[in-house]
Amino acid sequence: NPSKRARTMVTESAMRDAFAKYAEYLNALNEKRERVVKASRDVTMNSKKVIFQVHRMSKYNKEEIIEQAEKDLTAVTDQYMSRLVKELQGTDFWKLRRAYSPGVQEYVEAATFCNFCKTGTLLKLDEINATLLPLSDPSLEPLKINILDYLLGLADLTGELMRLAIGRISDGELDFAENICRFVRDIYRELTLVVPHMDDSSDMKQKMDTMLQSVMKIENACFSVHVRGSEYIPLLGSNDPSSFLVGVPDIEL
Amino acid sequence: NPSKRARTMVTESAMRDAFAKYAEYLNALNEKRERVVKASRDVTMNSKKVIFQVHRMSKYNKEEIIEQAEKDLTAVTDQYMSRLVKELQGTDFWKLRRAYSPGVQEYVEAATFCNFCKTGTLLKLDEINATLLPLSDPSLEPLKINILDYLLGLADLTGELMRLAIGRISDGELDFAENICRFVRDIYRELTLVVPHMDDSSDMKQKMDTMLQSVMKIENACFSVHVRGSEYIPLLGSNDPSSFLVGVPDIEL
Amino acid sequence: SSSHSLEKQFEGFRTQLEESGSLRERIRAVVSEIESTTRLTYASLLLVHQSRPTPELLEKAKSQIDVLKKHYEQLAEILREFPGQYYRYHGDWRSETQTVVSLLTFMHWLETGSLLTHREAAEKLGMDSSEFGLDVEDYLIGVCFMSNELPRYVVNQVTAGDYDCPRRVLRFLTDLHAAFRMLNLRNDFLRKKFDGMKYDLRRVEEVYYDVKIRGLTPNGELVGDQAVQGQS
Amino acid sequence: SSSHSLEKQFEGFRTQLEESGSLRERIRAVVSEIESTTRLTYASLLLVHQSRPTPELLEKAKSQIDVLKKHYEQLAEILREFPGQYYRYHGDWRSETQTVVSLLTFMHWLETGSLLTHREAAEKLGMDSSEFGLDVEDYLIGVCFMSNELPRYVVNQVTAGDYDCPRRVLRFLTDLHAAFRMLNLRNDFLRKKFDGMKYDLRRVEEVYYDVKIRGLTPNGELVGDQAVQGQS
Amino acid sequence: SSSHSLEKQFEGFRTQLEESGSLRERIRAVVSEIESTTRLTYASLLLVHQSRPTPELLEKAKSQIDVLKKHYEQLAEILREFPGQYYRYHGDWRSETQTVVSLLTFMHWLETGSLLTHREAAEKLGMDSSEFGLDVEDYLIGVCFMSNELPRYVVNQVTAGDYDCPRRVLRFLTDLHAAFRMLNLRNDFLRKKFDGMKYDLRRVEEVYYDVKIRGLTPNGELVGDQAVQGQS
Amino acid sequence: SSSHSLEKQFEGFRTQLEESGSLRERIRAVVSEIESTTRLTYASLLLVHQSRPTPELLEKAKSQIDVLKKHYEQLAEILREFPGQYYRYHGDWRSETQTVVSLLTFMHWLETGSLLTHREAAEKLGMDSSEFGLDVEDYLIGVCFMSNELPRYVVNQVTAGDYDCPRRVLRFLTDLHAAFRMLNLRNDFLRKKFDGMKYDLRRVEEVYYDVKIRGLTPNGELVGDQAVQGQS
Amino acid sequence: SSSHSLEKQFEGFRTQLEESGSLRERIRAVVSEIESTTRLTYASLLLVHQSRPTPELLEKAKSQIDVLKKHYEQLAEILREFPGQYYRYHGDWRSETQTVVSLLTFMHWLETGSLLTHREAAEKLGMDSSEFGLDVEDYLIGVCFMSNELPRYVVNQVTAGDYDCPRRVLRFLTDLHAAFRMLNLRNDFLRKKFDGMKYDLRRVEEVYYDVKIRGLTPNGELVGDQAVQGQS
Amino acid sequence: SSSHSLEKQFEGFRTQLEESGSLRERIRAVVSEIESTTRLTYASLLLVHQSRPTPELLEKAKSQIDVLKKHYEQLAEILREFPGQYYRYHGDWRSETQTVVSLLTFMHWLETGSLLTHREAAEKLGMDSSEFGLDVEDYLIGVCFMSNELPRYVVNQVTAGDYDCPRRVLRFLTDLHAAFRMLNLRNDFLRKKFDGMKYDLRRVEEVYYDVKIRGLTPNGELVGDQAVQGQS
Ligand SMILES: [Mn+2]
Ligand SMILES: [Mn+2]
Repeated sequence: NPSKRARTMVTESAMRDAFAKYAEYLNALNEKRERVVKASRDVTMNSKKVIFQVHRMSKYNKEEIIEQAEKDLTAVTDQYMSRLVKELQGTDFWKLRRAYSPGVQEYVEAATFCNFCKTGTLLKLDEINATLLPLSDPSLEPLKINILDYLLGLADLTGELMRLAIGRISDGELDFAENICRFVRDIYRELTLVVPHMDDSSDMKQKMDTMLQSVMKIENACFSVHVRGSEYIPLLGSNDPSSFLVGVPDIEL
Repeated sequence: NPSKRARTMVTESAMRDAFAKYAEYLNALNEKRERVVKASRDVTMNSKKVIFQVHRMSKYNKEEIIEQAEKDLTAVTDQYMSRLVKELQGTDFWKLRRAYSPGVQEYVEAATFCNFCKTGTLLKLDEINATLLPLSDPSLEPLKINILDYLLGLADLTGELMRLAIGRISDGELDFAENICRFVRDIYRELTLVVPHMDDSSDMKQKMDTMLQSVMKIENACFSVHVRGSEYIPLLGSNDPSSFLVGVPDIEL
Repeated sequence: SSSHSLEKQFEGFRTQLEESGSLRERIRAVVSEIESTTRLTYASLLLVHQSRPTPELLEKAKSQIDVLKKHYEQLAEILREFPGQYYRYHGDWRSETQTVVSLLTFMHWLETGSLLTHREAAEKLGMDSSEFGLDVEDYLIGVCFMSNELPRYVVNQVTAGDYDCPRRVLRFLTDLHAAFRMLNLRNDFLRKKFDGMKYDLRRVEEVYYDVKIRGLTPNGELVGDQAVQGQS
Repeated sequence: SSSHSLEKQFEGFRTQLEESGSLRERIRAVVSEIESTTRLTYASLLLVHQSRPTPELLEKAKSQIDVLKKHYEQLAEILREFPGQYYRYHGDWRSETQTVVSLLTFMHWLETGSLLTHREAAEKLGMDSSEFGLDVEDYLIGVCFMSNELPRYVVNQVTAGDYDCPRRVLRFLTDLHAAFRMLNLRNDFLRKKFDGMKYDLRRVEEVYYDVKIRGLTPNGELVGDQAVQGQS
Repeated sequence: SSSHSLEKQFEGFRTQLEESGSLRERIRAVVSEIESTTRLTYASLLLVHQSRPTPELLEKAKSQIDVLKKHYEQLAEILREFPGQYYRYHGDWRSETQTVVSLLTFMHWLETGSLLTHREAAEKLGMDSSEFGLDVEDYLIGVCFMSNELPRYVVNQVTAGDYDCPRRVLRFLTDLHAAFRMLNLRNDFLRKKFDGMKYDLRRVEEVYYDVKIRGLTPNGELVGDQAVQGQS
Repeated sequence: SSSHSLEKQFEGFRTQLEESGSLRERIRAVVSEIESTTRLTYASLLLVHQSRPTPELLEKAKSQIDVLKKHYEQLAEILREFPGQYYRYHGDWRSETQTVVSLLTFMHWLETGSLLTHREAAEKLGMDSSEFGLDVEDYLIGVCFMSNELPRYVVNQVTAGDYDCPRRVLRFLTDLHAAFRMLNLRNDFLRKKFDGMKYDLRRVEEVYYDVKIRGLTPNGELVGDQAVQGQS
Repeated sequence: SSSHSLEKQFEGFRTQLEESGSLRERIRAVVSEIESTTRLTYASLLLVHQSRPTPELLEKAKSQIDVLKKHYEQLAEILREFPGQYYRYHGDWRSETQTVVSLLTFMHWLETGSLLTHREAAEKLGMDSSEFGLDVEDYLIGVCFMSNELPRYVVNQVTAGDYDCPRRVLRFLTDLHAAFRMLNLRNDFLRKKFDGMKYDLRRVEEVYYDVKIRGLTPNGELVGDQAVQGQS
Repeated sequence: SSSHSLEKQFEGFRTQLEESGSLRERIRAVVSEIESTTRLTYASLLLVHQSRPTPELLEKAKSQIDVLKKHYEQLAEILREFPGQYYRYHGDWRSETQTVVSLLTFMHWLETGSLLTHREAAEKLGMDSSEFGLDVEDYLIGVCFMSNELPRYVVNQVTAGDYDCPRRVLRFLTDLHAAFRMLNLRNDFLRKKFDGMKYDLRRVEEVYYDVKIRGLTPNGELVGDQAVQGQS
């Protein structure tokens, strides 16, 4: 039956034409996604370096360290975030979110970490987005970090703050540690109210547990310094429990 | 401060009194649950034996086997289900459901299995519940098997039917196998519409997958017999594809 | 104070997220309708495995497509209020839409023997606008799901006496598989589903083999024997 | 026909299950309100860890209890339409109610230093009728959750200078733990939670030890030393 | 002193633990020999699927049974030093023994057409003492494994022209299946293996009918029981 | 006939399989009694952490040991019917027995300050026959469990004013740890538990340090530097 | 000073750790190319299942081998910078190389009917130097993968009328299986893959049986009983 | 013939696989010796926590280093037969080597107060050739393990009256921590171990302050750097 055979061949070639279009679409999408993933990975790596830089802080080099960290962060923004912004421009930001979300989260973590160390306050989402605005072509809709990525980044921030707090206590900077404690508690409390409304809160819930652990680690460290300090008040005759640690002449070391 | 101490002691003893009540409540509940679980386990074990009995069926002993299975089932009802009914009477059936559900499901499986082999139809939930009615004290609310347990039992039934179908084909009872096939397909189809509405459909969903596998195993077996049979029609000169299998004189074995 | 500005920012987040949450609820209500319509349609279409007369079944199933289309229009309407957020909520209707596509393409194949294209599928569902389109990957996954039905269909058709069915399905599935191979798939869900299509193909080949080796032909005659020999 | 009667039976099932489903949706709507009220209340109560003045915090939290009570009355009303099915849907509000209990008992403990009883908790929530009661296990699990808060509370109170707190908490927790041991627990969730209470107790003991060994006393004097020696 | 008596006691434990460790090593060494002998024996026996002359193959395989028996005697000897600990180490040789049983029962069936009993199998392996016996479940699982070989054997025998083979296997497998049905199996490994036997049975039936329907008989005549006896 | 002898053999298998199943149920019933007795006894013994007078507590706990012994005698009796099968069912009472051992060794340590030996523990439980003995690994694991109680005990004793306790416990635990190190443990559960003992030791050292650096002595007087130096 | 030398040492560690990280990225980029080339080549080669003329298909596939070879040379070059670290990164290209081997051996078998040796495979990929060789296990696993294609090939060839194919494949697979059985495999991935080969063999035997019992011969004529007997 | 050449090739594979298998066994035998020597050495070295005289302990431990070195030379020798395969088997001795490094660095610190460098550690173990080197990550992880011992050491030394110890350890650990901070660690095992070092540092600081605040100095005077030098 030749006509039947011919018809099948038509069908087959129609199918191939259609699939050629799908292939084109998928290739373009995949390549873009690949580029975005790479850009995001670079953002991640370099944001991590910024965070590590902040951890190099000691009581004596704080200003320099933070200044250097801020410079590094600006470099991440200008070199790597800008690439991400360029890759994404004009695209539906939600469609490729999973490709760039890890990088953006780590960037939020780094930026808020630097900012806290410098000012003791939380860098707001709007402020971060304002710094990103100049990176994009003014004719296109600019990339705005979305609330979800911002919150996920904040969740990780508390882990870094915990590490920082333990370090600060070691350095005798009790006030600094107490500031961190207060700040982290505030963030944790605010997040408990926001998290249930998040789009996909399953991994965030796990992060909340980790965060509570971090809060408690800081609290335990503060407790420990406090009871220790209180014990020495009678010995030292001082009245300010925090002074004892700072008061130990470090030069001896 | 003796009054403070006294007050604490009062508090403590009030707590103990309260907990003594909780303990009493929990003990009674746990003991009842324990008895129900045991009764349920007996129902399970003996229902399984009924199912095994049905599987002993061959082409020649069908009536006897089914008759025996029905007797066994009646014994399960009278001896074990009645105990379950007695344990539960007057209680909130939903509260202890998890304790007796496995037994009830297996009982449903056995009862519907027997019934299908005998009549080729599905034993209804109302019919099962009617047989349970005489077991309970007329003054109390009788135990009714709930829809969920009934449906869960049906889901397992299809596995047994699949085993039965394979066995029937071996015995040359093609028609029987085809009946099973139709029946299982119907149940599967009806269940697909009901399952999404079930209270906790997670384990039922897994059972649905298994069920589809069972359906397909029966279909494949029927297919296999069919193509094999068709091949022999020219050889045998017969026109009835099902006759060939039944036609092989079994005495030879 | 710092703590106060913190509170204010989070207050704002909460409002936004709650809005998004209630949008999601509206979407889910519609999706649940889609899911339920699809399930019913599928359940009745599955009677093809029991060899009920196909045209009737198809007729009944087709009447449901318009219901589905209406639901998708509702979805589109809801999302029109939130431009640019299609892919934010896409996950909420993905899997249901894939099943819808598998339903549509299966019906179309039963009727015409050919593959319903992405454009055609989108049109049938009213998902052919630029703001509310049918995602290509969802379409392709739906096609894979459809392929999963074919081995079972072939087996049951042969049992019902249609000995030409395996040949037709095998040709279709071979072409479809070849067409899919043109795609450069990432290591994702679609890739996994496509990998599964290989097993459908293999199973249909086996059924075709079973029929062929026994010389079972559509009309009880040795049709196309020469063609087979010519090919070998 | 047989297939028809099958269909009819399942039709009936579907109707019943759908009814049950819509009941569940109504329940869930209320439970979600409960959950959200509880969360807000908890969030503000957690400021005790930051040593904000407790009476104010308690005042604010208490005002929320009445809101919760209203929600539970709504639940009771819904279930009144379906007598005997309390435990069918119990799972839908269990975990939220456990949290509510932990909230209530924590507040009560902060205020009085003693344990809110099951009856009192039930009354506060309007769950004291025979048809719509507070499940005893839920109450007990809630109490375990409350116990989990105590080590953190003690640590923060000491940091804030309240050196008598560990002693008070330790006494309460020891009594509570002893009371729990009177229960004959099965190997279930409650048992697991109760097993966890051991760690709370141990942690509070450690804090008490830390304070004690350093001779830190409420008033800077050796209060109760003789009592301790009397006890040893 | 107390510290000294402690040391002495632990000295004893060390000895015991090391003994148990080295015992296990000794067992494993023997089991590894069993495994390797079994694998080689099986490999050569499986040439029956390639229609090599059975008597020769059996002869060769039988000579290995004595090797296996020696290994089991070594095991028994090792365990004789540790009375009552058979089941402590049972897991170390279970699975290998199941394979051995399947080997023995297959060989026995090839030779006699009947099932090697549990007692006979135990005797062949020297596992017939009360201290070192052949676990019943291991025996039964081994029998199931053996049944899995039969369909393949039948197919290959027919290919090689032995048209009486399906009948003989079918009778054997039918009886075996019926016997297994008497057991009330728990839902465990053995039950699963037994379920598989049903498929073996079906495959053998199919081959039997293939042969039958084509009138393929060894001599073109009906072969009676005597032929089977002739084979034994 | 062959089919009949087959049937007879399987009849025997059925009996054996069912016997083994019911044996296991009997064992489990007794083990559940052991578990419950142990839990209650432990609960009352743990009051030592609250500095209740030890002798009384020990008296009460000891009376329960005989109950345990009776249960183990029941187990032994059951297993006497199945000689050589101790290790077949060992897994069913292992973990409970380990807890029992930790209970016994803790009680003994409280009374004498030394480690209850394996033989003594076995005697107390009537597990000193050759057929029904106390597995050495179970004993050792139980001892590890006991060691886990010691840090808590030390902390609470110091809080209650017993400043000599850390020294005593540290000496005991150091010796015990050293004794364990003599064993060449495999990478199993016991090894993991023993690794945990290191943390107990470390915690007791810390408490000893706390007491020492503050010059707290058994007699409630401050010991000066010379005392510390005197010991070093 | 000590602190300075410490710093210098760690400076060196930093460099080394970063080097290793970037090396891994370079390797992964090449491996991803290999993966993609292999997939495309395999896809076109698999048209043999649709009875496309084999020589053409082989020609096309062969042209891709050189592309693969170039990629492996890139890998070799990268690793030449890090002598002795082949196996440090081996895991990064293992699984891809196994697929490549299965491709090569399948092509070779289609062309010659025999097994491409390890040496030949290594040469074709330029993996024949001592620093950058083809791991033997990877080769063997690849061969197992190739065997998995054969049953499908046989089925489709028979459908297309090539009735001699089963005999040829069966002989090859029997020999291959026997050769594998000589290896003393550990309980690892290779062992598992080899165990799977048994099923390929069984399926090919079944097809051979199907063809044989129906007297289907290469020449399209019915071969009688005598032919079958002649072979046995 | 083809079948024969196949056999010959596989004969070769068998040899290679067995070689690799026996190589692994030889490695494991040596590694097990390393593990056991390390465990014993560590056990005796850890007596420093019980304030046994350090020089003696070190003398005894050092004598074991040569034993370890010999074992590593055996390893190197074994691997010399298989050039380029260091990383193929690296996983088999990683974790043991990390423990060895922690042992060596702890001993070196006890003796000199400074960190044993990677090169020195490698030399001590004879792992300083280019073919058989000490992996940098293994060295770093070993150093982290060593740091975990220091808090315990400090606590016990102070208990025993050595009030200068905290200062020395604190200086060392501060420098080490700073050096580690230079590394940009991935989120892997090493990072996790390094995170733990921060807690070691903090604990040592606490002890330092405990001692400081009480004015506990070796001679009641401030001890300068010379003391440390005096110790080395
Ligand atoms: Mn981070
Ligand atoms: Mn069942």
